[in-house]
Amino acid sequence: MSPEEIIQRRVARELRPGTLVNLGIGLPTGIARYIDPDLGILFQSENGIVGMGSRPPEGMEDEELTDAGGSFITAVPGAATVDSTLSFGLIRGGHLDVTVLGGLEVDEKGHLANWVVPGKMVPGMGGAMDLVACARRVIVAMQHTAKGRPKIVPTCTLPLTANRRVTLVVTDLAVIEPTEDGLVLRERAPRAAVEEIVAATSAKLIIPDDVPEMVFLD
Amino acid sequence: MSPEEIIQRRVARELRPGTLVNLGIGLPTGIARYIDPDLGILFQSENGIVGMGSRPPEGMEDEELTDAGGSFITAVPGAATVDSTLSFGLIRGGHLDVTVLGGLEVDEKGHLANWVVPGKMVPGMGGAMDLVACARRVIVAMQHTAKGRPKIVPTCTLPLTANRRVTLVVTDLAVIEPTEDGLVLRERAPRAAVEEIVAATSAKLIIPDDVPEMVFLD
Amino acid sequence: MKQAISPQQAAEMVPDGAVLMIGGFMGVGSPHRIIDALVAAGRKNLTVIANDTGKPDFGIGRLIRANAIAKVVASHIGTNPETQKGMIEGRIDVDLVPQGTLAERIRAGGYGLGGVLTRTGLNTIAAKGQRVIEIDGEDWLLATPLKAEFALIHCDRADFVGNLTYELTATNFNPVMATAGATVIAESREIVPVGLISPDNVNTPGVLVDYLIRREAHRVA
Amino acid sequence: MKQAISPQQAAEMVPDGAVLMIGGFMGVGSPHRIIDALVAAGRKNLTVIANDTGKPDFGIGRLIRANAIAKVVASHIGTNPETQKGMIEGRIDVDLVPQGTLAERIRAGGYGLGGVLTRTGLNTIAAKGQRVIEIDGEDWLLATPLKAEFALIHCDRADFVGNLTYELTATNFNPVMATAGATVIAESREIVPVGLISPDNVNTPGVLVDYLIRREAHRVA
Repeated sequence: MSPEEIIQRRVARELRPGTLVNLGIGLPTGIARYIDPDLGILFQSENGIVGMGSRPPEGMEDEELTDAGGSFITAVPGAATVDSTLSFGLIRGGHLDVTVLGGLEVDEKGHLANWVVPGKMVPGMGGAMDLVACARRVIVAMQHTAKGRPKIVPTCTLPLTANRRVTLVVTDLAVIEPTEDGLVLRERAPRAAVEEIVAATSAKLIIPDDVPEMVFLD
Repeated sequence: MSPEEIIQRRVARELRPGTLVNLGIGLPTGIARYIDPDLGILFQSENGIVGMGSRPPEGMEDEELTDAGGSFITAVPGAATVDSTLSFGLIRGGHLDVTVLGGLEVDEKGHLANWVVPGKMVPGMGGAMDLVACARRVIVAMQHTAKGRPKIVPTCTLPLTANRRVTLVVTDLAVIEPTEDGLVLRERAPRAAVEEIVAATSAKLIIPDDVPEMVFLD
Repeated sequence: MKQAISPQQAAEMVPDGAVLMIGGFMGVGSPHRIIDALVAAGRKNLTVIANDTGKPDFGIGRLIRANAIAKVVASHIGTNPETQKGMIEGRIDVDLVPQGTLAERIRAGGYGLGGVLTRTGLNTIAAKGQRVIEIDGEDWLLATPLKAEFALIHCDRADFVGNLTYELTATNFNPVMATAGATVIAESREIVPVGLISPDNVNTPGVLVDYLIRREAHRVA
Repeated sequence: MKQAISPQQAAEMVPDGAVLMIGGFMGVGSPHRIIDALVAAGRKNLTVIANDTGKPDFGIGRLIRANAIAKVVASHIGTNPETQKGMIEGRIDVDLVPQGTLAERIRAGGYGLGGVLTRTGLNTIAAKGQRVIEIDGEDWLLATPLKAEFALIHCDRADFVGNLTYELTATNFNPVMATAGATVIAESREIVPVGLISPDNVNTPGVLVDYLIRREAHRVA
């Protein structure tokens, strides 16, 4: 499994039947392919659809049916399209069960920074601040390190996306749960040793006696 | 002409082509019958319709098409139905040109009281507070006196509907315009003398040299 | 796929003392079958957030007559003298809210807002106890969110996954209440298979809806 | 009955330096013909309130490339490096607003609210300069209303009196912007006679719309 696939398949296990889920652009988008369609999980895209489907067949794209990245999508049976106010009403009103987003940094308080690198990358927060501040569960799906540098750090050096503790961090090395006491190492990726994870993490990790290996859906 | 007809026909003259108008339940509702349908005036009812029409034919009433008083209505061609949030968005966002409401009292500041008589009649304000606070123009359509007692008073004794100066007061005796300087007597009803109007008004009236008689549409 | 429950099952979910939002405007667009079931179940001490209390023994007026309601948050009770009587006799606590403010407060509850600023009611007795926020020299009233344990709504069409559409002036408070109830139960004039309501025509996405009320007995099967 | 004007006439109404809202999400659901006409008319110093600035030379990106925009209020400019370049070079003033907050601020402008309270952005740099309101020990950010001189929107269908419907994800910010522009100009995929859009299917009542953009040349007459 590639690092991306480890992350995507592990996050897929977190998504429960019948829930409403928002997958961020990029790595999180790929999670959808590991979801059993029979689970009745609905994907929301904040540009205004509940019940986003996969890519349309070549030649059948509709220029008025796209995801938040501007890519062509389809609508599943039972989908609903909504305007931006209701779309964010769903997000902000606690109707969105899970948002899965990429991360630049997560710190010991469970704070996430993922929208700006001052002086370098200023794309804007888009819907990320709403999603992180308001979704019921926030799952960060990211590589454990960037160019060898830990992304799980004592305190975020980049501007925060929200002052809220995220629910779970899933990387290619580990599953980490931010708690009131700090970051708890919950699972190891296949073939990742606890020592390796600790070495790749600059934040303090709380390490339970038992850190099982990740389990994936078939 | 009956007192009601004087009021209704005079208010009808205030409604301009192509505008959006909300007529309160009761006397104001009857104004619609004096409006030329070719003027393109749209009537809104705050329960959720823009483009309210007259009563439906007997036997063709729709229980899901009513006005704010719960009476059966029709929809004119080009009508739109809206939910309560957008209905009041139209009212509160300044999209409603005119509201015409009944009144219990109007005072020298142009303040209107029309929703409650403490201890006696506590129906609730319904949409009246929104309409009076937010419509671009507020026209009060009411009898000049109630059981011989003036309704245009120095200071409202009843609780106000809004702390906003209404645009115009049309009664069976007079047209009165609240201004920064006070209440200006603009017009007399047919056969009403200025002295008679002054006698029926406990508020101070500013009386211009010329107080013409009301003119009505044919 | 949502579950289609009977009005009786819906009423059984609602405990005495529950906080309910009930859609409708003078009974137009109210969930009449659920209301009847609540009356039949003998519910007591309900708090009802609604535009009005219907008419005597009609719409929410059925619950008023049955003495099921201890508190009302509404914009208008003038069409139901029984509510006024209950208020005067101290049996029913009535909190009157301007209609537009009521709609925004429910929306704030459903949309996760901490409140909205409105000029409606400013410097009137309806502003009593409410906070005034000054912005650039202008005063605004702070209208706070309303939520409910149950939103009981009426709609025109529902599909099997709970997408809803509304009709004409029966729309009123129903869509906004569907966002603000912890449990949302929708009584629909008809229930249709998935796909019969186009995504563009959905007013309330099914994710907001928990239960549909099952159809009444049909003449054909 | 609304007037159907050409994109050129629409562009002529908009003066240099005007404050515009422009619908669309990365160009999807943007009024492309009006945008092209603004570019052709050589407009300058515009302030544009929109979700994003499209892509290079696409959607609002056309106005960016034409140097027509001096200020942007948006949630995202990441898909248009030319906007980022203009910001870094000091040619374009960019005010970044979380997407949900942007939608609510526009709605507040259109619905006559003094603002809404949100938790999005609280204690982040996006909250800089904004007022924090405490309610029952909880902090909220005050999001203030946005209005525009012109709202330039896209829709799917318009009827002769300006009632509008939207399609799929081309809906996005268009309906809410239609409430918040002093002058609202709608570019519709088709314009149909009154009566072809049922009152229930109208998303934006015609009273909010000032002008329609006339149809493109037809192949039949």
